[in-house]
Amino acid sequence: MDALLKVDRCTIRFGGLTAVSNFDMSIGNRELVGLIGPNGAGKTTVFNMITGVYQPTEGQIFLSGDRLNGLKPFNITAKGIARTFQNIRLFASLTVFDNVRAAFNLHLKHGPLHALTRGPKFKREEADIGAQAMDLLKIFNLDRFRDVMCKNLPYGDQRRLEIVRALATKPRMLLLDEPAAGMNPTEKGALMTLIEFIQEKFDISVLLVEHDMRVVMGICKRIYVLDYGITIAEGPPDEIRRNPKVIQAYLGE
Amino acid sequence: MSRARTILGIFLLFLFLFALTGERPFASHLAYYYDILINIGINVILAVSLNLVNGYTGQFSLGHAGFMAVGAYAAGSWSEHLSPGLVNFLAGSNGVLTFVLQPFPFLQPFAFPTAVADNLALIVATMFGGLLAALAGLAVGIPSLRLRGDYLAIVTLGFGEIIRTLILNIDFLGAARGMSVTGRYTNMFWTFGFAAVAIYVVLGLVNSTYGRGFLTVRDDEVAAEAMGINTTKYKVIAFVVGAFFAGTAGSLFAHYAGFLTPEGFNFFKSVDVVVMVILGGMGSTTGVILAAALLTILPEVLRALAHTDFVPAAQKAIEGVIPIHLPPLQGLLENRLILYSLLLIIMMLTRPQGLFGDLAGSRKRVTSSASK
Amino acid sequence: QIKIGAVSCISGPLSTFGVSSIRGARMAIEEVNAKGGVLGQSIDLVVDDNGSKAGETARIARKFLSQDHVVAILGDLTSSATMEAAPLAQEAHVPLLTPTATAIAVTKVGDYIFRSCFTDPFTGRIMARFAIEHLHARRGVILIDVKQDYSIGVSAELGSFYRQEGGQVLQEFSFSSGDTDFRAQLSSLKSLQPEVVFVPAYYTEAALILREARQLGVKAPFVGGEGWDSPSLISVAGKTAEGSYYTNHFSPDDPEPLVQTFVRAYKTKYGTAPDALSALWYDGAGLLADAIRRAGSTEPAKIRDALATTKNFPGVTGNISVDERRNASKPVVVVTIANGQVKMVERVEP
Amino acid sequence: MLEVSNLEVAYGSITALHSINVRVEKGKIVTLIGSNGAGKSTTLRAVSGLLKVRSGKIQLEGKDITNLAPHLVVALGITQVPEGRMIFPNLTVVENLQMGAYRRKNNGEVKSDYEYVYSIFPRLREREKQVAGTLSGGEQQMLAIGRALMSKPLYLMLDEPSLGIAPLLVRTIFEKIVEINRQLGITILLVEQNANLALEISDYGYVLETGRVILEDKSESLRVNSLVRESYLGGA
Amino acid sequence: MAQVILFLQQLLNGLSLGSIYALIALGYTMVYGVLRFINFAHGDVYMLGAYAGFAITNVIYRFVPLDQYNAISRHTFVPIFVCTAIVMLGAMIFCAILGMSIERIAYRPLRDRPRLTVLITAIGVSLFLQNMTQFFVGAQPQAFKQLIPVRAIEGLGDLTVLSSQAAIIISTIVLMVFLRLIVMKTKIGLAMRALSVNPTACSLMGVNNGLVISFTFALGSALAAAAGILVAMDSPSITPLMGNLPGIKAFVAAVLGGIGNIPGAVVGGLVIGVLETMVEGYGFPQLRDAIAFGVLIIILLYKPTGLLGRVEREKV
Ligand SMILES: Nc1ncnc2c1ncn2[C@@H]1O[C@H](COP(=O)(O)OP(=O)(O)OP(=O)(O)O)[C@@H](O)[C@H]1O
Ligand SMILES: Nc1ncnc2c1ncn2[C@@H]1O[C@H](COP(=O)(O)OP(=O)(O)OP(=O)(O)O)[C@@H](O)[C@H]1O
Ligand SMILES: [Mg+2]
Ligand SMILES: [Mg+2]
Repeated sequence: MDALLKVDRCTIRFGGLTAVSNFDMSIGNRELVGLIGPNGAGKTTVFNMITGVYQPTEGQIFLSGDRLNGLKPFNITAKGIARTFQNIRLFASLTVFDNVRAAFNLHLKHGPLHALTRGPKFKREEADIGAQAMDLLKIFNLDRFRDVMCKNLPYGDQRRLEIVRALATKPRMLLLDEPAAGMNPTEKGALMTLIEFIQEKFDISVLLVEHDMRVVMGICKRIYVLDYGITIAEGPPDEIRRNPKVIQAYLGE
Repeated sequence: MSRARTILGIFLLFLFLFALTGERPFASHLAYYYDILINIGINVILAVSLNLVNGYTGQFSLGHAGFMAVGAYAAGSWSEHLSPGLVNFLAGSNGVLTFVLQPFPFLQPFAFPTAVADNLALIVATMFGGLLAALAGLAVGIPSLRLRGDYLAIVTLGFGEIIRTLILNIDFLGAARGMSVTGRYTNMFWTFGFAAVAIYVVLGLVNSTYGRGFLTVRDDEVAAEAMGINTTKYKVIAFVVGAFFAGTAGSLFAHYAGFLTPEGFNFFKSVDVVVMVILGGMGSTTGVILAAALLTILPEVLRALAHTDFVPAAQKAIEGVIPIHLPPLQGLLENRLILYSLLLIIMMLTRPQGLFGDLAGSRKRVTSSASK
Repeated sequence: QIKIGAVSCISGPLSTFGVSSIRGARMAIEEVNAKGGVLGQSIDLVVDDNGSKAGETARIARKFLSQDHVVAILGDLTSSATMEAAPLAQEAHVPLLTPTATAIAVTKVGDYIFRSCFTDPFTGRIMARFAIEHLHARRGVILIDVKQDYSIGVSAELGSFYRQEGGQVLQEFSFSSGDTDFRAQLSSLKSLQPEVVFVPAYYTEAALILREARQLGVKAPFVGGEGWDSPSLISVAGKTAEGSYYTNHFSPDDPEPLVQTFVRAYKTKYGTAPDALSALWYDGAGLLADAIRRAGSTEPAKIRDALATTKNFPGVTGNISVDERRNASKPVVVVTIANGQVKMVERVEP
Repeated sequence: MLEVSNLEVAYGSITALHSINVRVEKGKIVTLIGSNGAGKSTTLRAVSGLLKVRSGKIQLEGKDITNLAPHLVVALGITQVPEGRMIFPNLTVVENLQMGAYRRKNNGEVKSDYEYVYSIFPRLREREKQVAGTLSGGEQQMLAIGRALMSKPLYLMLDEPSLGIAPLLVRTIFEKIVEINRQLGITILLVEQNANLALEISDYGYVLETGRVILEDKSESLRVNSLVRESYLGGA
Repeated sequence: MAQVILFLQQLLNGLSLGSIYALIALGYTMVYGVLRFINFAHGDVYMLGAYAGFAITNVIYRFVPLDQYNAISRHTFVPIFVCTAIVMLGAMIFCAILGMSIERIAYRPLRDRPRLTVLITAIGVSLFLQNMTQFFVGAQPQAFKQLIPVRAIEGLGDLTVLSSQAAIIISTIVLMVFLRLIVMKTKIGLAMRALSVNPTACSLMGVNNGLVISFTFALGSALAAAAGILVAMDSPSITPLMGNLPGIKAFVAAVLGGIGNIPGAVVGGLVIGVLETMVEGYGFPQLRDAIAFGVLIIILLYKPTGLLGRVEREKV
C-alpha cells in the first residue's frame, strides 16, 4: 500500500530535551489512526512536525511521496494536511461563518484585484464559498450560530468549529488534537459518530490524538503509542489494549 | 457594499461638480475651513491606510509618516524637477511633440487648458509618490516580517527616522531648509477622491474571502498558517497598500502646502495617525474616519476657544469668589496641547473601545472558555 | 480695532523660542495701545500657535486672511514655517513681516514679504570676518545643527566666506537640536586643534556645547550667531562661556535708553531678562504698528508701501531700515562674554 | 462551610447564573456537573471574586465574602485551580509553585510542601527548571494543581482537573484529590465533565443546566438517577 | 598614538552617553516587563524628576552654597554627599508618587483593554505633563545648579572622564544589579513576572495586583527621577521637553536589548550610545540617527527579540 502520510525516523530536540525520537509512522488513504501516550509523550509535537510548525531535527516527512521538510505550515496545508489545536485557536474576532470562510482562502481562484473590482467571477466564487461553508456548518449542526462571534460559543462547539474550519481547507489528511477534551460522555459519543461520518463523506484519512480510550478504541483501526518520545507499541486497538507496556505506561491496571 | 457604493458615487459626483464650479472663489472666503477640510481628507487617507496595517492585520507600525514623507518628496520633486524636464522634452519649443506637430499647424491651438493640465499633473505626481512609497513599504515590509509587536514598532519607527535623516542630508530635497513645490494643484476633489479610493480599497479588500486573510493574521498567526494562509504575503500586502496610500496623502499634502520640511514627517506625525486609528477603534473604518476628522478639527476648536474671553472671565469670577491668585489661565488655552492631551486621555478613558469600534472592545482578553 | 495676526510656535518642540517671541510682540503692542494705538484705533494682536508642526502655519495664515481679516501678519519664527505662509500672504496682498526667519528664500517669495532681522548669509559673513580680522584665526571648524534651517543657512555662507578670506575649514561637525551630549564631536574636534570654533546654533545647544568643550579641554575661542542671545546661555554655561563671541542685534549693556527701558519693562512683566527672540519680535511688532501709522490707513497695500520705505526705525535691536530686497539693514554688533556679562566688542554698520 | 445563595451573575447582558444555591460542607467533596456552558466555571469564578456578583450572597463560615477582591478570597483560604490551567508560562516550574505559596510566611512548612507536591507529581520534579510554557498539556495540569496545593488552602476548587489528562493519570489525580481531602482535611469543590469519576469520589453533587441547579443529591443517589445516567454518564 | 587615544576617548564618550539611555531605559523596561505596554510618559517623568531636583537644589542653595566647592575633599565630602542624597531622595519620592498616580488615574481603568489603548492615554499623559510643566515653569531652559563639582578625573593621561560621567556610568550599573535582584530574587519580583503574563491567575494566587503594579510604577518612576538628576548634573540645562528625545532613544535601547529584560536595557543603551558616538566622531555625523537605527534594524532582523531577549518559541 502506498502511504498517504509517511513519517520517516523523525527526531526533534528542544535544547537538551528529545521530545520525539526516531518516530516512524505511515498512514494510508482513508485510514483512521490513533496516536496516544501519556502527557508529554510528544503527541502534539508530532503534529507540529507534520504541519511544519516545528522542523524535525532529523528525519523526513512525506505526503503521497512529496517531501514536506522545510515547507512553511501554509504550504503543507495547501498540500492537503489540516489540523486542529489542543488549545483552541479560533479567529477570535470573527464570526463562526467567517472563521470557516477564511479557511477557504487556500483554494481561492481570485486575488486582491478581483476583490476590488467585484466582478461576476468574484461574486460567483464568494457565493459558492458561502454555500459550501454553510453546508459544512450544517453537518456539525453549527449553522444556527452562523453570525455569533466564535469566542461566545460554548466550549464544545468551539472544538467542533475547529474541525469544520480544518475541513474547509479540503484536506486529504486531518489531524485532530484531543477533539473530545472537555466534552461529557454523551457529547463524546456524538463526536465519534461525526468523525467517522466525515472520514467517509470527505474521503480523508484522520490521525487522532485523544485521551479518552472509549473514543480512540472505538473508532481507530490502528493505534500508535508514544512514551517519552519513543514508539512503544503500534497495532489494532485490541492488541494495544492488552499490550503490557502500554498498560504500564498509559492505561493502568 | 452596494449601498455604500451608491453613496460613494453620489459623493464623488458631488465633489466633481464642485471641482468644476471652481473652488478658488470659495476658497478665498472660507480658505480656513477649506484648509481644515483638505487636512481632514489627507488625514482620513493616512488613518484608513494605517488601519489596514495596524487595525486589520494587527501589525504595529509606527512609521506611517515615513511613507508619507517618501510620497511627499517623491511627488514634490516629480513636479518640481522631473516632470518639467519631461514636459519640456515632449512639448517644449524643441520637444518631440512640437516636432511631430510641426507639419500640422492647425492642431496646435488644442493644447491642454491649464485646469486640465493641473489636474493631470497632480494625478501623475500622486501616482508617482504613491508608487515610490509602496516600494518603500515593500522594502520595510519584507525584512520586518520576522518581528512582532513592539519590535516591529521600533523597526518601523526607525525606518521613519531614517527617511527623515536621509532627507535632511539630501541637498536636492532642500535638507533642513525645506523644499518648495510650486504647483499647488491639490483640491477638494482629488483629496476626497483619493480618500474615497483608500476607503474603498481597504474595505473592499477586507470584506472578501481573500481579505479575511488579513483578519486571521491579526487574530492568530499560527492558526492562520495552519489554515493555509500565507501570513507573510498578507503582511507584505498590508504594508505595501498602506504605504501606497500614505504616499498619495504625502503627495496631496505636498501639492497643497507647497512647502515640505523633514520635520513635518517626524515620529510625532506617525503617532498622530496611530492615535486616529486607535481612537477610531482598530479595525473599524467608520470609526477611524470619524476619528481622523475629529482629531483634525479638535485643535482648531481649541484654537478658537483661546480667542474667546471665556477663560479670563471665568478666572476673574473664580478669583472674585475665592481669594486666590491663579496664573493667567488663558495660557492654558494658548498652549493647545494641554487641553488637547487632556481630552485625549478623557476620550480614551470614557470610550476605550474607540469611537465606534466594537472590535477592539470585544477583542479584550477574556478569561473564559477561549483560553481553555 | 486694527487686527494684526501673529503666528509662532508656542507649543511643541520649538516652544522654547516661540514663547519668547510672542512675549516680545505682545509687549510691543500693549505699549502702542497704551499710548493710544495708531490711527486712533487700538491694535488687536491675534496670536496663534502652530504647535511646531508642519502645515499649521499655512492654515493659520489662511485663517488670518479669510476669517480674521488681518491687515498684516507677523511671523513665523522659523524660515520653514514662514515659507508656508509667505505665498498665501503674497497672493492675498497682505504684508507679512517675519522678525526671525533668516533664510534668504523667504523674502524672495514676493513684494509683500518683509523681514526685520539679518539674513543667514549676512550673519555667516560677519562671523567669518570677525574670526579672521579680530581673532586672526585661520583654522576653523564649524558645528552645525542639522535640524535647524537657521544653522544650515548660516554655516553655508560662513564656510565659503571664511575660505574666501583665507581661512581653512578643517571639518564640519553636525548635531541635532535636542541633543545634550556633544562629546563625540568635541573630542574629534579637539584633536584637530582648531584656532576657532564656529557654532551657528541656538543657545539651548550652544550653552551645553561650550560647557562640554571646555570640560574636554578645547581651548580655542567660540564664535556664534544671534541664536546665542539669551540669558540662559550664561546661566547654563557659566564660566565656560567666558571669552566666547557672538554676533547680535543689540547688546543689553547698550546704554541706549530705549534698550534699557525695554529690558526693564520686560523683566517686570515676565520675570526674566529678554532674549534676542523677544527683542526681535518686539521690534517686529513695533515696526508693523509704525508702518500702519505712516501709511495712515489700514489698507494692506498702503501698509506694504510704508513698510518698504522704512528708514531708521528705532528698534531695541538697532535702527532698522528696509532695503530694496525687503530685508532689514541694521547695524550688527559682536559681543563677548566677560565675567558673566555681555560686552560689546565691535559694531559693524550695514 | 462555603455557601452560595441565590447567586446571580451576568456577562454583560447575558445572564450566566440564575439564582443558584450551592452548599459545600466542611471536609466534604462536593461536585458540580453539567454540560458545556452550564455555568460551572462561572460559579467558581464568582466565588473567587473574579466576577462581579449581580445579586445573591457568598458566605464562608458565615462570613460574607461576596465581591471580595480575589487576593483577599485566597487569604481566607479558598484557592482555585482555574479552567484552562493558567499556569505562568514564562516562569519555571519551581517558580510557579512559589507563586502558589505567595501569601505564606513559614518557610520550613513551604519546603516540605514542595516535597509533598513532587511526591504526588514526580514529573514536576523532573521538569523543575523548565519554563512552564513548554510543558505538555498534562504536565501543565499537574502544575496547576500542585501550585494550588502550595497555598495550603482550606477550600480547594478544581475546574475540570481531568481535562486533557492521560487515563492513568486521571485516576491518579482523582486518588490524590481524595487523599488531599482525607489526609489534609481540605474541603473540595470539584467541577467535572467526567461525571462518573466525579460522582464516585464525591459526597454530594449538583447538576447545573443553563445557569440553574436542576438537581442536587448525595452522589451515590445521583449516580443511579436516570436523568443523570442518560445525560451525563453517556447512558452507561 | 593620538588616534588610539582619540578612539578610547570616543569609546568613553559613547559609554557615558549610552549610560544615560540605559538609565532611562531601565525604567521603561521595568514597566514594560510587568504590564507589557510602552509607558510613553516615562520620558516626562524623567523630566519632572529633573525639575523636582532643580527645585530642591534651589532651596538647598539658600543654606549651602554648593558651587563654592571646587573639588570633593575631606571637608566638602559630607555636605556634598548629604545634599545630593537629599535632592535625589526628594525627587525620587516625588516621582514615585507621581508615577503611581498616573497609573491609578490614567492606566488602571484601562487595564483589561488592549495594550494599544493604554498606549494612547500614555501619549496623552506625556503631552499633558510636558505642556503643563511648560505652563507653570516656562519653556526656557533652566540652569541646574551644581551638586557635585564636575571636573575631569585625574590620572587618566590624555583621556577626559568627568566626575558626572563616572557617576552616571556607576549608577547605571548599580541600579541594574539592584533591579535585577529585585525582579529575579524577591517575592514581589516573582509576582511582577507572573503578573506580566496572566493577571487573573496572579490574583488567584493571592497577589494584590494593584499593589504590585503600583510598586512597579513607583520603582520605575523613581529610577527615572534618578536618571533625570544624574543627567542634569552632567548637562545642567533642563527644559520641559527634555524627556522627548532621550525617551525615544531609551525606548529604542530597551527594545534593542530585548524589551522587558533588565540587563538588556543597559546593553541596548550602551550599544546605541557607542554607536552614535562612533558614527559622529568618525565620518558620518549627519547620518547619526540613520545609522543608529539602521544598525538597530539589522540587529533586530538577525535577532528578532533583541540582543538579550529570550527567543520564545510559542508552544502550539
Ligand atoms: N517548544 C518547546 N520547547 C521545549 N520543550 C517542548 C516544546 N514543545 C514541547 N516540549 C516538550 O516536549 C514534550 C512533549 O510535548 P507534547 O506537547 O508533544 O506532549 P503531548 O504528548 O502532546 O502531551 P499532552 O497529552 O499532555 O498534550 C513535553 O515534555 C514538552 O515539555
Ligand atoms: N467571558 C465571557 N463572556 C461572555 N459570556 C461568557 C463568558 N464566559 C462564559 N460565558 C457564558 O456563560 C455561560 C456559562 O459559562 P461557563 O464557562 O460557566 O460554563 P461551564 O459550565 O464551565 O462550561 P464548560 O464545560 O464549557 O467549561 C455560557 O453560556 C458561556 O457562553
Ligand atoms: Mg498534546
Ligand atoms: Mg467551565
